[in-house]
Amino acid sequence: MTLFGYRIPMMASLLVWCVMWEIVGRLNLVFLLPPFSEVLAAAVDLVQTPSWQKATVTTLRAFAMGMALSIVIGVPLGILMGRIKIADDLLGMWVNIFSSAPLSAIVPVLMILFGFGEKTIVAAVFLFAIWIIVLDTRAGVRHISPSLIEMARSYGASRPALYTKIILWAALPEILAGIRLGLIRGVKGVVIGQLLVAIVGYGALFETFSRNFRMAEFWALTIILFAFALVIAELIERAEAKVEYYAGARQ
Amino acid sequence: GDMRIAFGDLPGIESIQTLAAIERAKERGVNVELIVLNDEDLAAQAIVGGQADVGIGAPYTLIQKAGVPIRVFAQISTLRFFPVVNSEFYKEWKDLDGQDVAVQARGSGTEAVMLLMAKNQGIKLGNISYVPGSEVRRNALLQGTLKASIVDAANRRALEAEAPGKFIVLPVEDLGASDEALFATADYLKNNAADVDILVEELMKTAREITENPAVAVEFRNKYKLLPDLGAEADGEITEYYKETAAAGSLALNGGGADAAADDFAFFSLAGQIEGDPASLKVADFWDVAAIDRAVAKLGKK
Amino acid sequence: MAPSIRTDGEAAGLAPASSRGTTGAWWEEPVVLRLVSIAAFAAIWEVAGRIPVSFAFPTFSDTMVAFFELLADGSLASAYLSTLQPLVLGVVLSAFLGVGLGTICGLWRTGEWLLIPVFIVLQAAPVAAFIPMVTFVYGIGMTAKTLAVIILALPVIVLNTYKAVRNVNQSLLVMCRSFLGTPWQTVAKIILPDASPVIFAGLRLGVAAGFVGVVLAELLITPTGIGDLITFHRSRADYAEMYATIASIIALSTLTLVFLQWVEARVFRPEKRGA
Amino acid sequence: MRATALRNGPSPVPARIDSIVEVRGISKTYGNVEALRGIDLDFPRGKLTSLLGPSGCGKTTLLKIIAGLIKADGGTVAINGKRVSAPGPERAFVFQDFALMPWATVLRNVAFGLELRGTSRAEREEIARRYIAEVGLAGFEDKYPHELSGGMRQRVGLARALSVDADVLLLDEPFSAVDEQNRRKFQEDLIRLRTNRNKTFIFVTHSIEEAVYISDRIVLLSPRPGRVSRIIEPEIDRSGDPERIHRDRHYLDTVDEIWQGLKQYVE
Amino acid sequence: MRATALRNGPSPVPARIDSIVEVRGISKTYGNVEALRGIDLDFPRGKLTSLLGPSGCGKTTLLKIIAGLIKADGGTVAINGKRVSAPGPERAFVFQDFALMPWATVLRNVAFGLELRGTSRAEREEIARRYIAEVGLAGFEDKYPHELSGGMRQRVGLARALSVDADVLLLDEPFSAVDEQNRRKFQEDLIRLRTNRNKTFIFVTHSIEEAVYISDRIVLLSPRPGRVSRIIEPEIDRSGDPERIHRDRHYLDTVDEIWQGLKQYVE
Ligand SMILES: Nc1ncnc2c1ncn2[C@@H]1O[C@H](COP(=O)(O)OP(=O)(O)OP(=O)(O)O)[C@@H](O)[C@H]1O
Ligand SMILES: Nc1ncnc2c1ncn2[C@@H]1O[C@H](COP(=O)(O)OP(=O)(O)OP(=O)(O)O)[C@@H](O)[C@H]1O
Ligand SMILES: [Mg+2]
Ligand SMILES: [Mg+2]
Repeated sequence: MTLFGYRIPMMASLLVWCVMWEIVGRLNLVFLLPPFSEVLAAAVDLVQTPSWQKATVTTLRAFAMGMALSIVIGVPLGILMGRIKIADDLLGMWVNIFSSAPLSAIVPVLMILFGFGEKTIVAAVFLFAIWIIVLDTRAGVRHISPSLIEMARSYGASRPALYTKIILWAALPEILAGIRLGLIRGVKGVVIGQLLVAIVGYGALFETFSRNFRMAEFWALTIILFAFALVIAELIERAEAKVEYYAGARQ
Repeated sequence: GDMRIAFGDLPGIESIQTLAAIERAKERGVNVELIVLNDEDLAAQAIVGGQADVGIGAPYTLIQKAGVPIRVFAQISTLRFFPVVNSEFYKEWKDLDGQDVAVQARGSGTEAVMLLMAKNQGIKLGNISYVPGSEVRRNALLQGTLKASIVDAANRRALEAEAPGKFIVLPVEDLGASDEALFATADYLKNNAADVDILVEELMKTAREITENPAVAVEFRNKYKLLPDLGAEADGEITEYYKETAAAGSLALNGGGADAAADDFAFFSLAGQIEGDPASLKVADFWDVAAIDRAVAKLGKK
Repeated sequence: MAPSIRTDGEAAGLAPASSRGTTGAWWEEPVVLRLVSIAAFAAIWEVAGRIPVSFAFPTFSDTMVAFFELLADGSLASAYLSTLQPLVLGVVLSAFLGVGLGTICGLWRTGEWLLIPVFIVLQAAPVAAFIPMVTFVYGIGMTAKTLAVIILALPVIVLNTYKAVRNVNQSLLVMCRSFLGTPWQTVAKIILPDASPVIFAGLRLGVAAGFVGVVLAELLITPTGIGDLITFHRSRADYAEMYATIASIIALSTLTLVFLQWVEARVFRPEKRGA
Repeated sequence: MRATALRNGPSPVPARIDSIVEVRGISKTYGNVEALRGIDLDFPRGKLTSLLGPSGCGKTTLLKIIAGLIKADGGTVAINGKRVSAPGPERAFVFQDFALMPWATVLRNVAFGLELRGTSRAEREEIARRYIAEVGLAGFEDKYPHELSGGMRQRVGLARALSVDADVLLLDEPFSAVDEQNRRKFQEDLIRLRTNRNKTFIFVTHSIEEAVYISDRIVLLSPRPGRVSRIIEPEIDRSGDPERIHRDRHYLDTVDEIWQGLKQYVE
Repeated sequence: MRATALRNGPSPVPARIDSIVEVRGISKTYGNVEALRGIDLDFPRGKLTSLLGPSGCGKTTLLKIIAGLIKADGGTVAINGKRVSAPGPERAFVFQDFALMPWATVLRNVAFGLELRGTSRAEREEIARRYIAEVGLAGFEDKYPHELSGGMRQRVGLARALSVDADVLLLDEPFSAVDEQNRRKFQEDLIRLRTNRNKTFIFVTHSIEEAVYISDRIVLLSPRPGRVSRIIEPEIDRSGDPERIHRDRHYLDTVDEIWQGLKQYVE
């Protein structure tokens, strides 16, 4: 979009929406929607409260552990499925089912298996994030140009060298894309886990604020969470752009 | 020792008493970990599955059904719920015949109250929807998306304050049944009697202190920094709530026991949540009164 | 940044069963492997249920029995009748709205600038937190649940459609222009046909998201259909029934998606479009 | 001794030859890349003119400006004496990447130009069938592009351009995605086609042999910014067996000469 | 009258020429596609042999069997008299699509074969630099493949194959993704390279001109199932200016003759 000859970045339109929010809030049209400025003020206050800080630590820790687990397991699994047909045939079906199934229905089951503490939340993050990582890694490995692998073989690459010097690198753009999508899903997983099973961390804050109509805080928390999801996605996207720069020659 | 207590719902102002008792138990060396769950069922399930030690709720159905022996060991409060209808549509119980109502959850006390009243009034309710959170139902009533529901005291007052005259509170006979009680597995009660005793004593003490002077509820809140996310404005509501609750005498001063069990049997079997003739049900199958007996012996009966 | 918008789940398609040569050992047959895989899953479940992992974890066989009982007494059918209404309504509305909005955003720069970021945010954000709020405004009826479905399904559909329209094959556009196509002809004869496979894939993802939405609505707004079956049986400690219900919704969503993918493969023949 | 007519500088007096396309002072800059500078060219009616030059010298840009697909920054293009600045029915384009609609049959692809003009279905399909046969694809009417080889796809693209009955056919490296052996066959067909119909062809290619083999006139462009560096008219007799051309002295001389000129630009 | 030696049927008595690669009775079937049937061939040391044939006749398959990248269903391949069935250091492959690692610099790409062999970094980079210079890419060591044109990328592929110092270089249509003018330059370079070093080249191509232009020996394969249909040894003097070859009578005759033979297979 260009205006008076200047390029306006696309995300800038969110500012327009914020202004509209402010107007709607000030007109008091919807009681759920306090003015945006009030929400911002609430956000500033919120981040200073110990309960927000505690919730953030709880949530972040569960999120980080769940993500680490899903990357550590998901990437090798994806590579395995990309390279070995029988593994793909045996596991592919489940990966596909779980990647698009309404996993929220399973979340209450997790509790039975993992108890109530952090473990269930970690498991929820893992369950939400891993499948897309596996699928994208697998797709990345599948898309590696056969000639690149033949090239390595023809120059006498050993099996470990083939994996570490070629396959991992060649699939890196897709692996990163998978991780990015996985992160976004993981954020959803952590929130759904906290809302549906054990009411802790952000889930507890959301429930408290919405049940008690503390709308400014509710929206402030929402914005913080949305911003978090978008910022980490953006960071990974930066890394991806860098990788894709080197992979520019992939026709 | 360690004690994991499972809440079946997000703590609200009605939980001040319990939360204060827990804090005091902590002061006396019981290492309590609070687990807040989305649903009363989950709390009960957590006890059965051994993922928590003490649950809060009134799990009569589960006690009867689950293979694991679970016992209620102290009543916290008795039911105080208020069926509310939008006066534009309904005026009295009879009008609710065949109409849709919303209650807290399946198998909850709110559902039992509605079912019981319907039975007593000789009407049949239409669809029952489950909407967790009294606050949510209050708001849905205000928005007009619900026409008949049941809320707790705090939200009834809020309804009256926000839309005077718009809602009618339908009369309910005194129920006397448990709203919230503490429960645990028989094994746990046997093996952790000391911890359980401390908790039960503190619960009784807070109940007695609040009933004597409802204003201490706010003091508890400030002292133990309870419910920090509700902001300072909640203090007024808390005072009001406990004034009313104390006046109605719904906080259990002696931890319930056999009398409470008998009331519960009558209520929950009428509501269809436990099977069998109330008279033939044995207290020992549902309750373990040892802890309250010891506490009453120590603190005296009120 | 516009054309590089990636949408969640772009790789999340269920990979179509690969066709292979006629020769091969039995264990190379995809059908056999699939059955082996299912059997292994059931066996693990059965064993875990028998240990048992938890008293609340039924065996596979108990769950299957419970499933058929639920099926026989009609409770599953009536639950789905209630659950599927907001789902179908929400998905259909999202489909029309989403394809329309996506096409507009793909063709019209100002629309793109104004709307796409909103959908990107909605898509990336954990909107589950938001669903309880819907209850405040729209109560607990169909409207609220339909809205929950739309909140989840719409962004995927809009973004896929938008992406498809934006990334339409440029040389076909130029071709159409060089043969004197009018703007309307360009949209109707080139852009929409060229974008249709991606749009359809977006609709499929939208259906998947709709299932997520309706499950969340059942669990977070009010349990009426399968959510009610789940909570009811949980409150009665009938865990086999609870699991049967959970498994049935996942199976239903999977079957729906497989069916849509089959339709997609039939209609659009993706492997041949690269031409 | 040399059998080719070489000219430099401005184009000849228009009256002398019958030019169907006249390009005057065309220039084009992309951002800060000056792609074309002051191009003056005339394309004689009924002849095949090739544009040849190193990669990136602006051949495609010039062809698309003539087609009306790109706006020039300055200068004019006239077809049959009339200024044009948008695509028109008197020009038809054959695309390097074929630009076939993968969801349409060969028949519909070929008839697409007519479909856009609103010709009735029966009529346009009849015309399309005729041209499909002419490019040697009779029997493939109901196939889809993915069922054809690269060479066959490009024949579809050619049939589509022929079917709208334009005077000028613009071809942008039509053979670059076609394999060697098919390409050779296709070139022979093109020579035949051109002698049979009175069409004007403007042809972009990278291949010197190809240009010399099929062109009446070769326009050599210099590297960025593209300017006309030379115009060569290989005087090769194409009336007989097309295969003889490859051994024609003039053919070989011209190829060599152009190669010597272009070699310096190759990396 | 004809200056080319044409032979049919079985390969010559091995003793007569010094064959570095001997292929005996190779056959290969993919699923139910019979790609190759009973191929017997000898590749003389220090010569450039081209494999030529219609599309899909099994040229790539044969080359990859020689490289040890594909297992044959029957028959043997011997290099320097030793049977081989896997890739080995005495053969190096140049890929049609270059097969460069996009994440690695030109230098690392060229040194990759040595890296896999465990050569020390300093040593392999020194060798790589030498070959980079030899293929005319000095100064591009730190560029990434996507910063190079197609022709330059293929030079990287060639440098990589040269740097492992294999006796036999296997090239699968190395120029098909390189534009015409660069291709021509590249062919000239290859001729020069071959005369300077004593390497054996096996070269797959679609282009008759290219094959005749650069080969000592051309093996014509028949369409599926691929068999050796003819072996042609164009006796063209390549000692002088490579450009002269294009006008050589023998060159032109051979091209024509092969074209007449292959034409029937073109669609
Ligand atoms: N859309 C564009 N934006 C910016 N630069 C462009 C664009 N199109 C072409 N160019 C630049 O203009 C110059 C001429 O491009 P053009 O495609 O006309 O060359 P060409 O002679 O057809 O090249 P080739 O032989 O590679 O097809 C090139 O340097 C190219 O990079
Ligand atoms: N992996 C494979 N699986 C099945 N069939 C194959 C495979 N590779 C090649 N073929 C078939 O074997 C035949 C020979 O293939 P090959 O690639 O060797 O031919 P080619 O002569 O190199 O063709 P081109 O000139 O198109 O490169 C073809 O018909 C091809 O379809
Ligand atoms: Mg071009
Ligand atoms: Mg090949």
